[in-house]
Amino acid sequence: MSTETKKEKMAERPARGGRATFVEALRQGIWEEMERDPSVFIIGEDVGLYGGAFKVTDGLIDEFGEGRCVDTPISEAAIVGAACGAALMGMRPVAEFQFIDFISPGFDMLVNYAAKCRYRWGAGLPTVFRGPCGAGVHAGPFHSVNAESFFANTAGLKIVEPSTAYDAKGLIKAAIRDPDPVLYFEHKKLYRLPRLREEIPEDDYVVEIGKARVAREGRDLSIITFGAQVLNALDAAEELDREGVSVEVIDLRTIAPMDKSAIISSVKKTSKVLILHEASRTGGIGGEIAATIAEEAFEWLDAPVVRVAAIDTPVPYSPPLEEYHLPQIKDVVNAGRKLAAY
Amino acid sequence: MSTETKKEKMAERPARGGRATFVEALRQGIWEEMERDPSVFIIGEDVGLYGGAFKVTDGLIDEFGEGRCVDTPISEAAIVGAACGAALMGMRPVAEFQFIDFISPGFDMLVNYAAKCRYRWGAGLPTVFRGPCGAGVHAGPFHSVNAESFFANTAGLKIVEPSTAYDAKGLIKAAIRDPDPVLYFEHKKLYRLPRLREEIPEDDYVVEIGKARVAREGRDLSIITFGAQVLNALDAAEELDREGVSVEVIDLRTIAPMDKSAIISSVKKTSKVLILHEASRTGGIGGEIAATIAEEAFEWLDAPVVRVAAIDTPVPYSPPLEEYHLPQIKDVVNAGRKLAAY
Amino acid sequence: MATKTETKRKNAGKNKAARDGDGNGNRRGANNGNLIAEKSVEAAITTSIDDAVDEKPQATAAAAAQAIEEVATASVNADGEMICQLETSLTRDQMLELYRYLKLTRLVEERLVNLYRQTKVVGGVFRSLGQEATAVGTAYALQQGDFIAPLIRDLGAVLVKGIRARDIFAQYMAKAWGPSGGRDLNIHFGDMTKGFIGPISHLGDMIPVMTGIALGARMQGKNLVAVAYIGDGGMSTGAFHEGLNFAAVQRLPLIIIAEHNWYAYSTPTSKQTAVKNLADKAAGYGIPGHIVDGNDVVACYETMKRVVEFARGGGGAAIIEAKTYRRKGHAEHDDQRYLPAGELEEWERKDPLDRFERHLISQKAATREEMDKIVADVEREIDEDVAWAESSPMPEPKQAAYNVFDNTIVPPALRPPVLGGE
Amino acid sequence: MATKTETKRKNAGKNKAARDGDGNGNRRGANNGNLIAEKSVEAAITTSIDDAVDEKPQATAAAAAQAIEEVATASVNADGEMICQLETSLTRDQMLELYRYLKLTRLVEERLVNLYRQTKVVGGVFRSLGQEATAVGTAYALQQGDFIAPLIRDLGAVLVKGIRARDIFAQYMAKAWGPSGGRDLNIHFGDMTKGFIGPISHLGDMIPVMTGIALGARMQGKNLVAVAYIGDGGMSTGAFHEGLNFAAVQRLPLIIIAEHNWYAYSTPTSKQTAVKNLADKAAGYGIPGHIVDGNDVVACYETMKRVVEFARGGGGAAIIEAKTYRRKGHAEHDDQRYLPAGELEEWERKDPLDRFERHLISQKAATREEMDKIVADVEREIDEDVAWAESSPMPEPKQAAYNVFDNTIVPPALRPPVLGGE
Ligand SMILES: Cc1ncc(C[n+]2csc(CCOP(=O)(O)OP(=O)(O)O)c2C)c(N)n1
Ligand SMILES: Cc1ncc(C[n+]2csc(CCOP(=O)(O)OP(=O)(O)O)c2C)c(N)n1
Ligand SMILES: [Mg+2]
Ligand SMILES: [Mg+2]
Repeated sequence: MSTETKKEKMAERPARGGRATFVEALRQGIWEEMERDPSVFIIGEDVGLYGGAFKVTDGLIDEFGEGRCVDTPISEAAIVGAACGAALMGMRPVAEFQFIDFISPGFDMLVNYAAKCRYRWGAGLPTVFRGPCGAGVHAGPFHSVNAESFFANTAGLKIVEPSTAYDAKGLIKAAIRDPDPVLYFEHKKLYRLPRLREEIPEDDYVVEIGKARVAREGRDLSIITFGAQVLNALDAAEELDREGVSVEVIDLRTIAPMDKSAIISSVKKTSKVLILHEASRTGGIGGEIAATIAEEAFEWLDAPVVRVAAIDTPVPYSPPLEEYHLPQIKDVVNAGRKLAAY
Repeated sequence: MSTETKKEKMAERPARGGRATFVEALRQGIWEEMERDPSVFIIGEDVGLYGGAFKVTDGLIDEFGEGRCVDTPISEAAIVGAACGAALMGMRPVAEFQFIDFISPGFDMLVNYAAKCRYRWGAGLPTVFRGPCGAGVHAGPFHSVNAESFFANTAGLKIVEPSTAYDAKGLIKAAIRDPDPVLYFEHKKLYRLPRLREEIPEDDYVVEIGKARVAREGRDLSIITFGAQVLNALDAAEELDREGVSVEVIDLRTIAPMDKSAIISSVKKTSKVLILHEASRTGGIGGEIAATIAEEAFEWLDAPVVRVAAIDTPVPYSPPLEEYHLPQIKDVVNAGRKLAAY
Repeated sequence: MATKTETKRKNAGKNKAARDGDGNGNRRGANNGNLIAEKSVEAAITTSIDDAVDEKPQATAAAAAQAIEEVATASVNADGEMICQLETSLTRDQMLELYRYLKLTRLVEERLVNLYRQTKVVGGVFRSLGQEATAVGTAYALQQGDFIAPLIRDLGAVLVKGIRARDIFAQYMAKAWGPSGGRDLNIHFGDMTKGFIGPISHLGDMIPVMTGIALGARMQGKNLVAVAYIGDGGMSTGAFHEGLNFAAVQRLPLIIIAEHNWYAYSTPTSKQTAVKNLADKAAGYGIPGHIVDGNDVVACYETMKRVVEFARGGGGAAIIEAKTYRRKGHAEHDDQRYLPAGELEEWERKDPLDRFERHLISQKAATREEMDKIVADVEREIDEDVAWAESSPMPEPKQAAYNVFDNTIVPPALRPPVLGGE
Repeated sequence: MATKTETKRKNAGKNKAARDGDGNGNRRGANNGNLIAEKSVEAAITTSIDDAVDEKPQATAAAAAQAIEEVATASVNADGEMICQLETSLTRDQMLELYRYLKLTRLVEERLVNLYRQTKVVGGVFRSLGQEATAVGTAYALQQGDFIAPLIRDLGAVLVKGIRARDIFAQYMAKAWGPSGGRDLNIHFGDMTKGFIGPISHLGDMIPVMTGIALGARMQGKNLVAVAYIGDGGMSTGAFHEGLNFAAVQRLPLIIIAEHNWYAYSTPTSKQTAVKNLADKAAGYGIPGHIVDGNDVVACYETMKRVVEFARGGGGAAIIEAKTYRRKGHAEHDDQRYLPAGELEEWERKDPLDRFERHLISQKAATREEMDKIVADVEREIDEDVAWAESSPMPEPKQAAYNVFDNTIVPPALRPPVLGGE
């Protein structure tokens, strides 16, 4: 819920760097890119005057005008298509889905038009498709999805999902400058999470797409994860550390194309792997990670590759149900403990 | 291309069992179910008088009338939604996508409406969504997709894909009788493939959803596959056999929910696994299979889990490109040989 | 830095400009990039459907209000205040029942807001304040066997269809006794026996589903009517188009209630569509379109009744546009910064409940005492229902794993044990 | 068992009944399940857009033809045969150029059929036989900087936009020298310098893309027009609706050419939409709709010219419906079993090329010899282009792996070695 103070603050130009939450960092990134490059514009539902459902684009319209902050009708296929068309003309659209769940009506346009355009006739589409994903805020089956697996089997789409304020800014800038379509997922729990408030640099930095980061170094087992689950992984690592298990946490940051060498290096170091994601387990991106490891680092494995993820159901609304549905820190600790003891 | 003779034959009631191609078996199955249960009906583009682009529903309109053979406007979201609505009323729709590529505009309705209905309020939707999938016939980037991975991460959808005439009939009957949404994918190369013509029983049989079959027994390595790639697997197995490698081929038949115990049993027997599918490798269903094995049969593995699949590109049109894109028998043989020697 | 009030005014002005454009009433897109001078269309060679290029300037003040004045049969009482449509087949008892549903709707929502402030409601609260007459009046014209798919802002229709307030409370509070057992929120559930099919969040998606309800029913020889509610925003979706078009082709009895409440979240209707009336969209489907004053419960009922007869009699699909106004923000958290100054106050004066009360009094259909008694009854019912809902336990965590599929066929999706153990 | 001819007649009759219904012209859905008696709509309380409930019975014979007669400025020559619209700004040279494009289109397609029969075309061949005037006439009214997104049946528009026939041949034959290097088929490619954006198969998807072209151009201060071709079938898609609606709201210069050719694959237009004219759909977007005789190349050009001026001048989006007819099956394999008897023959008589030839002669715009010379030129060009395309190699297999992404950033998707080796 936005407060009066926040509303007024939002209308101002964001700081350049400084202590920032995830959402502030993200907004800084978009703002700076729009300043830097007049072909960058935003498009989506309620992104203009209202500043977006989560206020990611708040204030941009005051600075850049309606011409570069396009409020659309409720029509995600049109948002994707219009972004692609504008990109063909040389513009650089940053399109918002109000919730990532609403990427579904745009699925066809993304998978068939956006993803295949360069391959078919050389027309690259520098487009960014972003929006809030993820569960854990009791938003029910239609405002909680993690959509990466919908798109992971379609060549031509890059997928990123930051877990820190620093990466949120660096990755949105990289996405906007990327010559190809990038899906940029923002876990909605992270936007204003005080824990993620951090000092980010003043200068113009990008975080390269396709590069994972070691969120915590460890020796005994690797947790491969991304997005909001990085926090669960770190908390679980802390707890396991107290039990004498040294855990390495890999934050993928980019889901496609995946940083295989970062994954393999970690596995070679620890020889035990736990994959953690928030989407349902079956058909989730964990399969791709496990398969990569089972194929390319088999010799280094000392234990089965374990996946911890949501159960195979829609995301239920009621807190006790949602809690059961989602992977919890205790599930990660439990799995880590067993893996360590294996 | 339909010939005059075929057209006339199509107007007749199909035989009950007997020697049948894949498409004839499938059509028998739908026909018999429509005879058996008046709530079964077909819906889709050009499924009535024209009998469908691949003539799967040919002649049904003559027998069951326009009331149960509904030609729709070109609107896949409406097809899915209307099927769901009719199912709520107690009907059993069998909806066709002219090509599975055109399931994309219906993606939202499938993933959000069809998949979640029972879970949300107990309203099961006995619906079948079927259509021709797959590449290898030079149909280009928009008529060749294998769509299973689009849906594999959404709980609430079953996915089947037969590779024999017997299974085509048995699975369509099971799908129609199933109380929940079933995606039924038909590899278009199989429809009229003489190799698949086989004697099928006269009596009313079903093939249970969720059960794989051993398409060939073997000792040295397992190929886990489904759909048209079963044929490549069998051919590769034949060739490897001549080299002294005994290959087991598992035809999954159902992709979701997957028959884990069949997979695990085979792995326990052979200790080496090759996963083969026609969709692009990254983000493909092979990841799920590999992950299952890496987690649940790790101790039995004597080699890395190898995936053979299409490369990570759209499906190109030109034969040499498409051939490079798709997994070939020689790729399977090569991988099998290396795996056996590992 | 601007004070709060100043900011709001500033925003309001900006938004107003966007909505009213350069004097073209609600026929305005955004003037992005190059503003190109407007030009009237030259007559097309043959048929020219250029109604849209309507050049006559309109006063910018209260364009919304004007549009309705145009269509309403605006009756007034002795004090010159607006009441409802006079011609009606409604009996006195039915009028009182309508009154009861209107009050029930409003008071249930007010109670939900209270519960929300007490953090007892888990998700958001979406109000239909000011729109209750549309939902209640239209649903009241249906028969038991007819089906509705309401929007989040059609609680009134849900109640008219016989869903009890306690179900709503339990559902909002995510309780085990709620109709979805805590799996889904607000009115996202259904009851086939009552002809109620709850929506999903994805706007537009219920239109094809309701087409399917009508199609299935026809196959079964059932002569029912399927009603789908949709907003000015939701009509922009592809699913809306596909679903309604298919129903129109099939001449299925699908009635679309197009709720023109001027906003879709923060987006004014002028940024959703270039038509003047949502009912204009009917022409694109070859079906009749009707406009009704959505704040007049009698008019909503009577129009709906006629259209239901048309649809049930084989006439096929139709659109009824109800002109109304969303007086609260999109949900409780929305600060409505995008509202032009004065707009809200104007619509407060048009409140559908106040209007119907005046109507009942002026038509001598009810006394103040009778109305008070109804309200007291409703309040008692709500107290009981809230108490019931509050007494419900939260769901058992493990219930999350059940019933993705028919559990006699596929076992529940319980959390799998790690490494075989657990 | 029925003979072939009998079967065809039987089917044809059935289909005709479905299309013509019980006397309501093309206003007919299927009468599935219970046929409910049709009833006229009672007047809606206020606005009633009930044009659709058009009860006047129409002769079932040649409803299509009638519809066009209604709209065409049907001029005739001395022998009483139909020619083209007389009023025109086209110069004699332009007329001859139009003729050249019409012939080029037809002859390229005929050659493609030949190549297909020789199995040199890898995929399907889709004909625009009988529709060439729509594509050629409308595209001819554009400027270099304008953009088109044609359908598969708009080869004529592609050629007018300056794409060479050799590109088309190479593309159909899946050759390395084809504009997509063999990656995609038929007209699925594009050329930004020529204002040509090839379609994808998914019908409707190009509408939002063209909205984006117009949006992007406006941001860049470019005053161009974006043209999207769509069929009677494709207009049923959600993407069509979303894309056009957005363009209409934004008043973007997007022109929809709605090709009413009576079929979508086997499905008659009456099963795609309940409107009488596709142009009627314009009303739902608040934009002008126009109808033109799609077999009259002059009329197509003139209508388009006017609408282009309207759009370029800031008038926003518009629909032009071209009434024409698809004389071949959906693709070469389609046996057209669904055609009512006689329909095809009737439309053969309305051939747009014959008609334009008669027009040129009767208007003394060209002599038979001049036309023959043009045809001879076109044939020579085609021979050369086919030879060129045939001389192209097939693509190198490994090329399949390149350019999914910008390859300076992401390496090609080469087949990965198995177990590290290879
Ligand atoms: C397909 C889709 N896109 C986006 C949203 C997010 N969203 C929820 S409500 C809303 C506004 C709805 O406006 P309208 O249809 O006019 O209904 P109202 O709220 O005014 O009753 C939006 C954009 C959604 N629910 N569905
Ligand atoms: C979204 C989608 N669904 C289905 C198809 C399959 N399909 C290809 S062409 C066609 C018929 C098109 O008819 P119409 O739009 O009238 O164009 P025409 O062929 O008559 O030019 C269909 C159904 C498709 N291409 N796209
Ligand atoms: Mg609204
Ligand atoms: Mg057509």
